[in-house]
Amino acid sequence: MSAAAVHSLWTTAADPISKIETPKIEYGQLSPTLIVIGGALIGVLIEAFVPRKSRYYAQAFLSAVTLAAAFAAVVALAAGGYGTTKAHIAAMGAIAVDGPSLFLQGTILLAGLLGVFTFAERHLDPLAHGNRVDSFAAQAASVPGSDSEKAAVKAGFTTTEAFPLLLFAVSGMLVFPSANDLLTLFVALEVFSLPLYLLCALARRKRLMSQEAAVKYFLLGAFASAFTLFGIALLYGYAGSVSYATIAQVVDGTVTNVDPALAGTMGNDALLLIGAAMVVMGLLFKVGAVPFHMWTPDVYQGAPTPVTGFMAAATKVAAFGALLRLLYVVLPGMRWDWRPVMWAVAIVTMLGGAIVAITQTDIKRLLAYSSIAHAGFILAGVIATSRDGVSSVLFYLAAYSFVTIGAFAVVTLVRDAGGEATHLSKWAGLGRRSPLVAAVFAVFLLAFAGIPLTSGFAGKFAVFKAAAEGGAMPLVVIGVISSAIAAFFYIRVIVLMFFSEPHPEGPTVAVPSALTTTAIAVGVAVTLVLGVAPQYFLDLASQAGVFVR
Amino acid sequence: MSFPLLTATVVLPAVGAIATAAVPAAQRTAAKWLALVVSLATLVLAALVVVRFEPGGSRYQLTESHAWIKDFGVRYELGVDGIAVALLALTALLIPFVILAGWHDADTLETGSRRWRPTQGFFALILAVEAMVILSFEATDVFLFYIFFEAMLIPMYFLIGGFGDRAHEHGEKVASTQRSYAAVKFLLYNLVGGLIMLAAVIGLYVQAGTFSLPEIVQARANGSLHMATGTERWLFLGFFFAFAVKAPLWPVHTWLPNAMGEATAPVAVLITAVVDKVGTFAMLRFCLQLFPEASKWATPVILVLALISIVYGALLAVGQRDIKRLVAYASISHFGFIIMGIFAMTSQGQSGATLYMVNHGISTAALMLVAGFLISRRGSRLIADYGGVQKVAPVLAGTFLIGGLATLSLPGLAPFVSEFLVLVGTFARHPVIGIIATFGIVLAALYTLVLYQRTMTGPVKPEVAEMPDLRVREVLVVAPLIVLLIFLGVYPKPVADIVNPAVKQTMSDVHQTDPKPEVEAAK
Amino acid sequence: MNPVNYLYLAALLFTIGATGVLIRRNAIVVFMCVELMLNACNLAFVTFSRMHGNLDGQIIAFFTMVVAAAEVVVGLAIIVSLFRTRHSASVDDASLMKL
Amino acid sequence: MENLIALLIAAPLLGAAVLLCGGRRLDAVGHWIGTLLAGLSFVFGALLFADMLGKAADHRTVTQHLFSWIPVSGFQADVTFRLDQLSMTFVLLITGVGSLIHLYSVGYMEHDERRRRFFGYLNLFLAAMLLLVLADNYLLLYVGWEGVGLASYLLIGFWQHKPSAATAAKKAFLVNRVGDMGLSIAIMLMFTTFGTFAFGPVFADVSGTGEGKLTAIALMLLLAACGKSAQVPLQSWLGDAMEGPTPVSALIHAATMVTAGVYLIVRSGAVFNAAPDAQLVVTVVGAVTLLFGAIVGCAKDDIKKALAGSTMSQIGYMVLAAGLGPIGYVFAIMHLVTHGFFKAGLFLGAGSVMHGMNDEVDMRKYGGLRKYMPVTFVTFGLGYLAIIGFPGLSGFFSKDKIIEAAFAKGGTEGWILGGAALLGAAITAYYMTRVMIMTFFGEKRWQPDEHGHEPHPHESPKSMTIPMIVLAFGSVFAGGLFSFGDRFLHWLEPVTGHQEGHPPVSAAVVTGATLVVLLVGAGIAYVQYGRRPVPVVAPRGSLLTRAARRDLLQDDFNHVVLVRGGEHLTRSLVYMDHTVVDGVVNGTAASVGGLSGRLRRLQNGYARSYAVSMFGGAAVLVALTLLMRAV
Repeated sequence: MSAAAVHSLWTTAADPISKIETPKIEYGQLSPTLIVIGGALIGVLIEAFVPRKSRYYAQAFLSAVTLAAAFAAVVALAAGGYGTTKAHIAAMGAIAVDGPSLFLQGTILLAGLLGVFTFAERHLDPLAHGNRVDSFAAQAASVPGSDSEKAAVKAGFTTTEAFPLLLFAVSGMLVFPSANDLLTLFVALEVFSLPLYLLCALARRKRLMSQEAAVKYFLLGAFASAFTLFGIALLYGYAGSVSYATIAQVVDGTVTNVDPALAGTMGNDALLLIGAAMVVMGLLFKVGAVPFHMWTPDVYQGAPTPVTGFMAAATKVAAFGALLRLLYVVLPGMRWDWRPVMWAVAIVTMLGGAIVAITQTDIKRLLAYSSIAHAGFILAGVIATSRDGVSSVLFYLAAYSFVTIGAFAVVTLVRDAGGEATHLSKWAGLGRRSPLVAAVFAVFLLAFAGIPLTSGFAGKFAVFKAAAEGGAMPLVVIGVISSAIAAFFYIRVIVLMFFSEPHPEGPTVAVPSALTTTAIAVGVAVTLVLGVAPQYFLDLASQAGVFVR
Repeated sequence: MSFPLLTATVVLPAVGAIATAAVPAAQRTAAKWLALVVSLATLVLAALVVVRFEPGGSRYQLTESHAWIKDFGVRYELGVDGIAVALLALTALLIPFVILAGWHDADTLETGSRRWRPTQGFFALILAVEAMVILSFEATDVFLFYIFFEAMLIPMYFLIGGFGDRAHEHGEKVASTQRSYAAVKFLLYNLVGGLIMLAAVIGLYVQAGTFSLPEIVQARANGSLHMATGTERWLFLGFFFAFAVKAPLWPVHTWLPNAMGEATAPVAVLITAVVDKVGTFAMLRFCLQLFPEASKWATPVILVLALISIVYGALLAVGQRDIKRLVAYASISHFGFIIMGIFAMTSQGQSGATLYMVNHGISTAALMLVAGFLISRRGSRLIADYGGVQKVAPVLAGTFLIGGLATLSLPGLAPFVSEFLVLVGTFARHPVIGIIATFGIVLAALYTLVLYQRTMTGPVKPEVAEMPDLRVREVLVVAPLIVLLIFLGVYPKPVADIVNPAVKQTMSDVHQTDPKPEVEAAK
Repeated sequence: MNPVNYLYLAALLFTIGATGVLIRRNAIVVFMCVELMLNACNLAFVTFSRMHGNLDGQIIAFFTMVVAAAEVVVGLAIIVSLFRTRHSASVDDASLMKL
Repeated sequence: MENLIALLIAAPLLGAAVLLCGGRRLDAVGHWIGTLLAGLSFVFGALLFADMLGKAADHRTVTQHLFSWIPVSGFQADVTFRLDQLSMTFVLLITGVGSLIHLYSVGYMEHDERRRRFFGYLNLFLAAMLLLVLADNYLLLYVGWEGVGLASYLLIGFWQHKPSAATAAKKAFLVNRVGDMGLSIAIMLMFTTFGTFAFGPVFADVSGTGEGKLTAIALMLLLAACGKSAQVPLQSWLGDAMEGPTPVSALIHAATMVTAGVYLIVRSGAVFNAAPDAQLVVTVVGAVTLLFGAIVGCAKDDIKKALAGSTMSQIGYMVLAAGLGPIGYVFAIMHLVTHGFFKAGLFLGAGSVMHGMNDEVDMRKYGGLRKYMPVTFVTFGLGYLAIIGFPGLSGFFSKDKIIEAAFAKGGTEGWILGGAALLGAAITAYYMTRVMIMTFFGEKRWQPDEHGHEPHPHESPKSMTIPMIVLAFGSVFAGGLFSFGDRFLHWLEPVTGHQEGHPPVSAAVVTGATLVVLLVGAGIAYVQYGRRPVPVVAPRGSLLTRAARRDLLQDDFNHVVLVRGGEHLTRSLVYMDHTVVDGVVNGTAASVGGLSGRLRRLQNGYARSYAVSMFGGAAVLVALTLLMRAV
């Protein structure tokens, strides 16, 4: 081996390295994310310096304001035309500011805002030693049932860290769908995952389940992100860059930088295909598609219900956003490779979610499986690979997230001695005891089932239509079949609530404060509006349906 | 633009439903009256539609068209042809009677709680159903139709499952389980049908690029829209399946006996006389006009299925022990006739089928409502629990008999006209099927008279000895229906004149002409 | 020496890590296996960076380390709290929720 | 003038409406209203008759178009009435006899609290029957056809509290429905063949149509006729129909409704003439039925059932005649009219007897009643002589003509049919004599009923006897009136057409033979019942007798084959609907549920197994992607 060769093992020649110029950041266009991150940091400071009694109010107020402000920023950007004409890539190619990003960021922010409302609800649990309590553990560190926990409860501790955590998660979610290179994608992934892992562990009641959920979510999540990362590595190896644009060009064959060393050893496409598959797998894990769905039921069940609601809504939005961008911007060149795979995934996801849901007995698990089935429906729209496909998915995500948050918010209301009464048998006769809550929940269920005049139907129709136009008619047929199966268990819950005799010692329906009420009301309103007059939002979605590359 | 009459016929009951639901728990009687008034007002509007409608005028009249969901190519398009007008009138006509007959149906559910308001709910739901059914008759946009075709399931579902018949030999517990079973069965059957149709609706859009029925029909006529044979057949099947479930056609009929058996009589009437008509109506309007070739292709099978429904339904009616289930199976037999008439592809058959929808609505309403009054008196649905009622309640028995005679389509009563037209129309093209179908009239006589004999004649059963005769409210419900039955039996011309032009249109859409009589053919 | 071998090594490490996740019970060990996978990724990045002659891969490697560190913080917190509650770090004991 | 036609129907229809909707407040006068309106309609009939007589023989047909009934492209049904000699004959018979029987019922139903309703039904019947005979097209005729069916259903089952009555009514309606099937199929055939079903056009187009089609139409019409006129094989209902009040039996099940079948055949003569095969079948049906009815009539001890059998057989004669074509039509109608008189008379007589005997119907419990109820005896006796065809009385002329015509059919068929007719005449004489003797002669055989009431036979009130007397006059003179100078023939000929039949042997011989067999039949009866006492309890009797008592086992056949079979069929179908049709659906649901239950197990709560599925999934994903590129 020559000296140069040996030398080249641990040093590289300097001259080929282009010097790194100082990055140029368009702060204005990144403002939504920056605002949220700022808010989160302030939240941390509040935890450090504000006296315990007033932390709750400070945090709740701060997060609400932050998210509202961020949303305002998004609206401003959209109004400024960044969603359409001025769409471009910011932050040295790291972040894409375009229609989908803005639309999804807006959705995520609203979801987060409603999430904050549900987080901040303190009227449901009975007073603990005269202190109002929310659904988070008094002190996450204290062992369940231990004296320290009792002491913490007595002292009226509450885990107000939940709010900054939520903000961090939101910030990650904002970046995730607008990430324009794989590195940013990965970092964003972790940024919004880690806080969620923690939030899962913070339940006040049923803490064992909560912690278990956290562990499962964390381990599996980490496992998945490892795959993603490896995929990213392979793609990097394939294209020599992690920026979407470059990879796309390489995939299209407009740019070829085949390293002779690589060419000699393995076919580039192997790298591309394996890498793409692994990255996609990481995203499918987040959206909870079969067979990467198995964490969903357990985590949804174990996590504090407000967290579940937020997670179910926002995570899906962010993950699907990222998936869309990946498939539409990076890999359109190889769609003949991934479309059949996605077909398979969509089919098993739709059917699997719907079928397993039939025999569920816990309302939260039921909703978890239904969310899996819905992931399948959305995938059908993703597969369309058309502009309609994008906008239909965007619309579906918006519609779905509001229904989900609303539904889980209702779940928090139905309580008995052990906290939330999530076992279905306890919901019997709810319609007799409090018709309004039951009716609202029925609306959400019908929306999930995709009954006309609800947002669920509009969304489902949009994605199926896009899929059919994309030539995926069989997928549509399987879709309607699985919606028929799914309809069965939604109906079952309605029957339970309205037609079966209430238990004498059945659960009571807590009267929520304005916060949860708002969350639910908004959910219902959006569900009905998007169901009856969706045109405006469809326009929005279709305007937003163009990626920048 | 003129006053949107058709929209009014929908909005009025819809608003009425909301208003009724909003009535506070204390004033439940007020809610009843409100619902009744609204339904009557709707009837007036419907009458206006009938008056404004010119038979032999343009294909669709009183049309309205507004943009709705551009992205889905959906418009809010209303318009009525003769067939729609007839059914619109029928619906608007029956609802007041349904409300009046169901005056006390929800009372048993009242718990006195301030939150729980079953009475308001009951009548609000009925009005909601009316609004949706009327809209689905008026919609000339496939998607608009589909939406309400599906949406009407929800109020019906609550009406069946929530307000079922308290009269049950095994007591309330069993009753409630059977009721929710019936409701779920009803919903799932129709939902599955509807979802299959959804796929077809989407497929249609992919093919046509629009949902407007007139546009599609025209495009198909002038050849600018060509469908591959296979595609057209698949789409046709998707649509037809949904309508066949709704109609219901053998073998997807089994939800009807459960639903009608468990629901209260007025709701049962709502199901079979109003909601199910949407299915047969849609076959006539959508299946035939959108997919003429496929309709012709499927005709033989459908005719056979219809034939099976006729005979099978009648035979099962004979075998029933439960009055309401008996009427349900009778209805299945009648729906067989309607579908047979539609797919006979003759103007007699189709006019007959349309008249049949109207007449069957009225006759079944009469029979079922009287049966309901009977059941509410004795508290049992079992035929065996009755006997000799004729002696203690002659008026009830008399009206029951007339309803029965209408069901067996006795000449002079409305159903005869339509049934005979259907038979003739079918016979003209498919003699064998026509002849076999005529056996239906014997079986109809069998189950009706057996029912009458077992319940009304013979020695008086002690349980019914104290049975009161019809009250004023009940007579008010039944008498007009009977008058109508006789009038339409003697002078059906007004309805026929409204229906015929539309049928002629449909026939030409399907490129069909009546077979010529042999004598003329010979000449 | 052909840098591709490093890729093979990376793949091997990744597989070992994945296998560990699948077969080991102790949450800590499972977690370490995940870390191993991440390191495998890093190795791959660096190798590719070397092959392509640009620095992106190496930069990414640094990012990855940071992320991994963050993950450790969160992960350990969760695992420890679980351990304190159950006095066991076995992932198989944590199976309250099923079906 | 022809505007009266509608009124003809309107009057009784109005009566029915008023009486049935009127409610209790009309109970006092209801029966008189009914009778009045029936009479009114008779008056209209008479006026029209007078008017018709004024016109020339072949310009007597008048039609009245009321309104277009069912207008559907190509299918035009109008409400149009046609009054010609044929329908005129029926109008007079129906309204005349009908009015008399209304009058009779006033007395007969006196003690029934639902008398108003009874008259309502009677009026309804009149209206329907008139519609039947006045209709100008088959569909309208169909309305009347089922209308009389309904009236008959209501009246047979008038005493609904008696299960037997209710069952009989249902049976009558069902059997008739089978016939109606024939009628509706016939109408459909006409529509597809001629494009119309109005009398005029159809008969006009018959010439240009294939015989096969016409035969089919004719046979379907025959089926209808069998149902309505209780001809074999659809005769089973008539016997049970006697459950109805006697006036009903007299009016509907003797004089008018049951003869509608004959009317239908004669009216459709043009079709039948063009379908000889069908005509043959008609004659056979007639011949079989006339023997069947006669034999059944011999065995019955229930006076009304005996008379019912006789009715069946007499209508058999008419059908036979109608089947003979132009040589028979007129005589069929003529016999129909005369039979209307004497059979109605006989039934009213029977009713009067029952009225006097606490509604006892078993002739074995009568005997020697001539002393107690002379008027009834005389009128009944005259009717008896008329029906057996005693020379000079109505039956003699009409029946004799039919027998001649039967022989005149010619060939073996002629001999067979003629023979059957002759034999029938003999049997008629036999069973009528039997009835006569068992009822009015011999020693009294009645005993107290289970309540110990000894019946006190007495003559019936005027309102009942007067109609009987009037009808007796009819039974005596009608025949002669019609026959001298062939009045009736000339009257009907323009409608039915006529051709002189030429029996192989001279008419005189036939007449002689008829008288001989008549004497033989009557003689045997006298020997059996007049010379020796009649046992109160019926002897077991020969196999034939026992079979005849059970309507020659016809009902048993129906019961075993139709009723039992039907029950089995429906029961198995109900079961199938539950298990198979529903089962498939529920099965699918269950299997999905089962699948769900099995898939659920995969969610076993172990994080590591979740990881496995993810790993496997990733592997599959990668493999698939590579595979896609490979292929």
